[in-house]
Amino acid sequence: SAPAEDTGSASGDFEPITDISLQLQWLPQAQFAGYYVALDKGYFEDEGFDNVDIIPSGGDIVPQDALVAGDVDFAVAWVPKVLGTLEATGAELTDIAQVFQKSGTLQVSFKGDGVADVADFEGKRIGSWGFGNEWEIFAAMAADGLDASSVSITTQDFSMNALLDGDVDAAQAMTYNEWAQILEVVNPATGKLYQPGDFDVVSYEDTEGAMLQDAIWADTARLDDPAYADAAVRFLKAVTKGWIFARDNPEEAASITYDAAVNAEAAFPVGPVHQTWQMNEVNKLIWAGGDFGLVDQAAWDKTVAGALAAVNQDGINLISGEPADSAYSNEYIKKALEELAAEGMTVGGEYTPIDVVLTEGGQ
Amino acid sequence: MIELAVNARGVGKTFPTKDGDVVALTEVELTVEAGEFVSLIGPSGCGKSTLLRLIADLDPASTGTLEIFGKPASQARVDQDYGIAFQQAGLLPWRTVAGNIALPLELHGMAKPARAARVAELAELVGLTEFVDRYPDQLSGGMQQRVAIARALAEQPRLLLMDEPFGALDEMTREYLQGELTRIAAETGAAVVFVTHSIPEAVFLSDRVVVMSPRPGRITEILSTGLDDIRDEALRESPEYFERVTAVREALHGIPVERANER
Amino acid sequence: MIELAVNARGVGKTFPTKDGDVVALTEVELTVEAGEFVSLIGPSGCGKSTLLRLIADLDPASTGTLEIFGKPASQARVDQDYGIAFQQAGLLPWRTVAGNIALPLELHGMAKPARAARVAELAELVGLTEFVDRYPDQLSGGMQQRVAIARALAEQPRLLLMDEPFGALDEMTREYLQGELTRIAAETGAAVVFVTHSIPEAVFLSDRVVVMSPRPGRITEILSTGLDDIRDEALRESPEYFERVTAVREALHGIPVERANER
Amino acid sequence: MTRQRAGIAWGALGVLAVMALWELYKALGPAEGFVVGAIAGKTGSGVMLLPRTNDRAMPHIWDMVARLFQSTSGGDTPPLIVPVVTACLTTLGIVAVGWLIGVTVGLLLGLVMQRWRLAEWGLLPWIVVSQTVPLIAFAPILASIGSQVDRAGSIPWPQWLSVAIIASYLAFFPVAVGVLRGLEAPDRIHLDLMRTYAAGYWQTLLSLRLPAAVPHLLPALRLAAASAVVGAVVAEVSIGMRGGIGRMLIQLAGQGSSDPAAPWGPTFGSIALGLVAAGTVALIGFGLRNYRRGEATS
Amino acid sequence: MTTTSNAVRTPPVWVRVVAPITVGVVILVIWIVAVDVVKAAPRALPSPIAITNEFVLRSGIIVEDMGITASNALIGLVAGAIVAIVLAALAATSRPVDGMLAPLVAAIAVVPIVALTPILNTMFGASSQFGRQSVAAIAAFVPVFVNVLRGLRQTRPVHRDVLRSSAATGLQTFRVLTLPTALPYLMSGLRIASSIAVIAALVAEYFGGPADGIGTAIATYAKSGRASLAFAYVAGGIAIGLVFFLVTSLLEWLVSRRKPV
Ligand SMILES: Nc1ncnc2c1ncn2[C@@H]1O[C@H](COP(=O)(O)OP(=O)(O)OP(=O)(O)O)[C@@H](O)[C@H]1O
Ligand SMILES: Nc1ncnc2c1ncn2[C@@H]1O[C@H](COP(=O)(O)OP(=O)(O)OP(=O)(O)O)[C@@H](O)[C@H]1O
Ligand SMILES: [Mg+2]
Ligand SMILES: [Mg+2]
Repeated sequence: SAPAEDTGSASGDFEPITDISLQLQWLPQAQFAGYYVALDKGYFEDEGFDNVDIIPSGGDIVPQDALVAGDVDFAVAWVPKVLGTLEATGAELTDIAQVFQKSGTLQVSFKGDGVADVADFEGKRIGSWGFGNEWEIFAAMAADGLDASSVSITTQDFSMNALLDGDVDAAQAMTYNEWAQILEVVNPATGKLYQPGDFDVVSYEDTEGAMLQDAIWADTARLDDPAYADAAVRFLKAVTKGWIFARDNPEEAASITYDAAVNAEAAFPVGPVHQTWQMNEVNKLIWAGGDFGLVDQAAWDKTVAGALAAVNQDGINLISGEPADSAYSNEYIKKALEELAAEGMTVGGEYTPIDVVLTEGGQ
Repeated sequence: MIELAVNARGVGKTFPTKDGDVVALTEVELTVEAGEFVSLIGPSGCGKSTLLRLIADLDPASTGTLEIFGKPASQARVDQDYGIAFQQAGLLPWRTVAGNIALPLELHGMAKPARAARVAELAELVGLTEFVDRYPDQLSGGMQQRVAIARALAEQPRLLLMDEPFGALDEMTREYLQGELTRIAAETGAAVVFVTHSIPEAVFLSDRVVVMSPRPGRITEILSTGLDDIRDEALRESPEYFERVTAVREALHGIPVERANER
Repeated sequence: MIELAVNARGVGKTFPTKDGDVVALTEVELTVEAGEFVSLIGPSGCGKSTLLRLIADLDPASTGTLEIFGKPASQARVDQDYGIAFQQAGLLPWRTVAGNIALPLELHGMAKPARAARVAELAELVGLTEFVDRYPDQLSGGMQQRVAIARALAEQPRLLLMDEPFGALDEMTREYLQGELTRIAAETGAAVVFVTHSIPEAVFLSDRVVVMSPRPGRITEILSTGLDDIRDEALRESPEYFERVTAVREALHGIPVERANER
Repeated sequence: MTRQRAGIAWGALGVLAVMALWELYKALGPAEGFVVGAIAGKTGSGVMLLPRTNDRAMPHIWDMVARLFQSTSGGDTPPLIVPVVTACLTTLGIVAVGWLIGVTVGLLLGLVMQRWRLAEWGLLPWIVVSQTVPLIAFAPILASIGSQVDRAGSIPWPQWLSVAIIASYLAFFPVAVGVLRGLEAPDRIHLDLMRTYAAGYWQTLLSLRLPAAVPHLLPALRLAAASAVVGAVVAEVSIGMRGGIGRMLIQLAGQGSSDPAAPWGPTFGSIALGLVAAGTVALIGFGLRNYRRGEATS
Repeated sequence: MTTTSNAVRTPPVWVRVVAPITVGVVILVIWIVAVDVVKAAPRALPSPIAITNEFVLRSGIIVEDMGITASNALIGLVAGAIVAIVLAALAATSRPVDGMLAPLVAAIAVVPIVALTPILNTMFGASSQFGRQSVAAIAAFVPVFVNVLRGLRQTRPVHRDVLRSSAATGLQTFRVLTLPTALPYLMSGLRIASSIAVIAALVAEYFGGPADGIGTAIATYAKSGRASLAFAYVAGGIAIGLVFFLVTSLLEWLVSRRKPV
């Protein structure tokens, strides 16, 4: 495909950036398949990058903070968390590509426990990982007229044991991760794996609390630098190609990610079946009908509205005012998509899910 | 038959060290009758303290058998048949003089008022009435030793083990306490095993003097003083007394004299 | 004018305690000439150790002035003008006998071979050659004291301060070490301030005997022995010697006799 | 010698006893634990005094062991024990560096505080308080400083150095406190003795205070080793370092529901790691046994 | 405690209060200069002034959360210390117990909180504070145990002989001799344990349990860019640590004992 100079995205009076780094918000897994595929398939090299460093998190390193500090060039982070940071610190970041078009957050409870709806939360023990992952809950509750103090929030650890042991009435789960984990556990009553039908599931996507999640963020001020802006577009092109590959070859993409995690990262990801499940679910969130990565004004506004409405158990708002206009921009992703379309790629549409059969333990 | 306070048969003690075993004591045959006053005397390092520690069941004997009032040493210790004053005072630094004297009484559950009375009595005995509230680090060396003596006497034991108790005392205090000790021993009928370096002291106090010799530590001679029971100032001037002192000195210096002169 | 090893003028020492001040020493006037042997004698708690500690600059005097070789005590300490043996041995438990004796030599930078030779010599002097590799907890009480004596002698100081150094030693060893001490003092011209409870020892060793008395601790009398320089066995039998012993005993017991009898 | 062998035997017995207790309780204990003060109808009320025994809470010991020899994360990944050992070795290296830094700093602080009472009064409260600053508050700050220094180019600052520094942050504390107490431990007579030798501060320190401090120092060093391990593991998690046992721990913890035996692998790994660290310190203690003469050994 | 001429010269007592405050002020000034004046500090490190503002503004909720974390830490500290003293006493008197405990304690000492908390939460339920209290207890247990066990072995041979010759029972020896000897060691241990218990209770909050307490808040706000609020909570944690420190110092002062002569 086309070398960097041919993209013509800038007047050319700058030295093109060839080394970039991307900060993820968690450990390597299919949630980030597009980036690992782009790396594996050489899409970044195609776009003129010699070195692309994909940095997993999984600790106290906050992607948007790393980006603000200049430790990385781009970061993947949830929109509401970044909005909170932007307002609190006064820093400026721009969402240059909205990878996930839909929210993948669920609140899962055992059938019969009476937590089928957000309105049922009142008086219940609601699980959440906390640390910024709880805002959708509060936004959804606010829309239903519930106050944060009307539930007792329990911090979930990394596993789903809190739900299985009845320590919470409803646990937070991502469609592409924890939900599968539950379904990989044997139901003692039947001796077989738990089935989706055993649970009541509140999907935040269907509530007023839905918020935009994985987005690619760039440093707003640096975007004025033509070299950085150019790199952003090239970066998005490569990433988009990665995600397109993942859309079309979910199983291979999952295995590329899994291999990258196991080999290059010396990480210990959940097994291959689980990764395929995750790839499948992530694709559903990305390919929602429109073009890849475009920020949908309505979804953005809903996110902002939710963020304004959400009040946590300390009585603190996520944000108190509208974010700056610079908080998102479709300019770069549009340019990237145009160029890709010109290269003959299908940059939008729906994803046709595959069937993934979970196994015990997810191996 | 008179009950034996101490009955040691073939007692020996060996300390293992990294350069081989040290024989501190070997083949000790010693009996002390109830109410008898026996002194141990001998050059530095001849095993006097070791023997006392064996009797007190502070170390186990390596060989031989040791009976205290007809029972094993360990039993006698548990039954508190003896009181002991160590070569070092061994006072607990965080307790006052009174607290240190009271220690054994407290351990054996004497009621508080009785204890206070007894402590006062003992403090008076060793001349430390004014110092009962002091801590050991505020005492002179001799005072500390006197506290240790008071502590050993606290329970009026049937057997008193004393390791150079008067070593750090001036002549006056020493003679006074010698007198008190014989009085107490006589009154309570206690047997005493008394380590000293002073030949006159040994003779003045004892019914028998056990002379020991080092390398390996052993008993070389046991001398009866044959003095009658009254130990007073007159005795210190009497010819029998001087005679005994000379006898002990000879027994003691038989070999060591040469050794000292060799150098 | 002969240089003074110790020159105490109106020296006193008061310890503050929670029940008020304790006057341990008051109005001490004492001079010790270079090369002179002075003994301190007195009942338990009369301030002998305290006086020694003041001379050694271990505690500051509360009143009066104290000069050692014409300089303040603190300076003399820094200049290492004295060696000291405490009432307790005070050996470092993690050092062997040799290591303990070598300590001052090591601290003052004596080279290793010279040190080893000196340590061997000192161990021989106190009769512990076989024990140089032992640790203090493996020694008898008297042996520990001898290690402490060897340590004090290690650097051949101009002034020796000794607090009952022979207290835990048997008569033979004691007499032998008395002889050695006078020899060493004479050879090196060292002044000695020597605390003892033994009147004969004080008389035998000293040029002058300082008699002290307690409550408050003070000097009551200073007696010259007037004996000539040869201290040998013959001296112990001589009439002058007995005469001096009696004189010191009288000076010492003037008041205490009554006190002891009061009880 | 026999004494040491007996020690090992008793130690093994202790471990076996705990394992037996675990299985015994698992077999006999209530599956949902023993709760007191529960309010009827209100799930999760009350205080649980005895733990649950289900397989998620308490996997069988043999399952935990067997898991070690099964593939780490499916596919053709090596048995779990292999990455556990590699990760432990990586972390051990970092722990060693952290421990050394921590001990050095702690020693210096202890020395300064013992030398000048004023320094003790001024510093000690803050040293104690420093330990209540959670890693999460400063780990990212340190990581950020590290990456900035590294990026500046002149001084390399790899990520593991940040981890080692955080480990030393926990390790220096027991050493500082232990050294301070230990240096005050000599008997008065020994201090007097050194004074009579006009021994200077350093001489007294080397010949008396440090040797006498050994009984205080040994537990401090041991605690420092344990703290360094904990600190390194937590720091790895916190700043997201790859390759160490900490990262592995949280990754496998994420699978705790569906694969409950898996997280025990790295947990045992980190324990083994700590034991190696503590064992090394115990060797130091053995080397210093002459400084513990007279210590009661029951 | 007696002072000898050898003791480091003791400054007047008021210095005891002024010295730490001075050091604190110096730290603060350096901090303020670095953050507000030179602007050399990383973004995650907010200015003390901003922290104070946040603290004042949110003092209500901060104090509430402090109460939760402090009580968890306290319960853990007390429970851990008591268990540690009892077990150390057993280990000091019985070699088998010592041998059996040694590897277990060594293991407990090094289980990281990250690993421990999820296990305890799963075993004891994630909806109560119990998991955090146990984590604090275990964290406090280790330094107390290690120090006390060492301290219990520091009795002097001559003192042991005194007690033995008095046929003191094990318990009596413990009370009269062993414990007083070990007290300074216990105090070192407690002093270490008190701050470790606080940090353990706090860090345990990250890994599950009710969404309250200082640790939860620090993590939440540190990750949402509210560094000053997060540090206001950190200040709350420090305040808890200071109180614990002062209390253990007071204890130490109360039991300070005489040195052997
Ligand atoms: N723990 C030990 N290890 C090795 N040797 C020891 C130990 N205890 C004592 N000894 C040795 O045993 C011998 C006898 O010691 P002991 O203390 O009984 O002598 P002693 O007669 O009391 O002497 P002193 O009059 O000097 O107190 C000495 O040679 C001593 O070195
Ligand atoms: N630190 C102190 N605090 C209070 N009083 C003290 C202190 N040190 C010594 N004293 C008191 O000072 C007096 C003199 O003590 P010192 O040790 O000098 O006596 P001594 O003449 O050496 O007696 P001994 O022959 O018994 O060793 C004693 O009454 C003692 O109680
Ligand atoms: Mg002896
Ligand atoms: Mg004295």
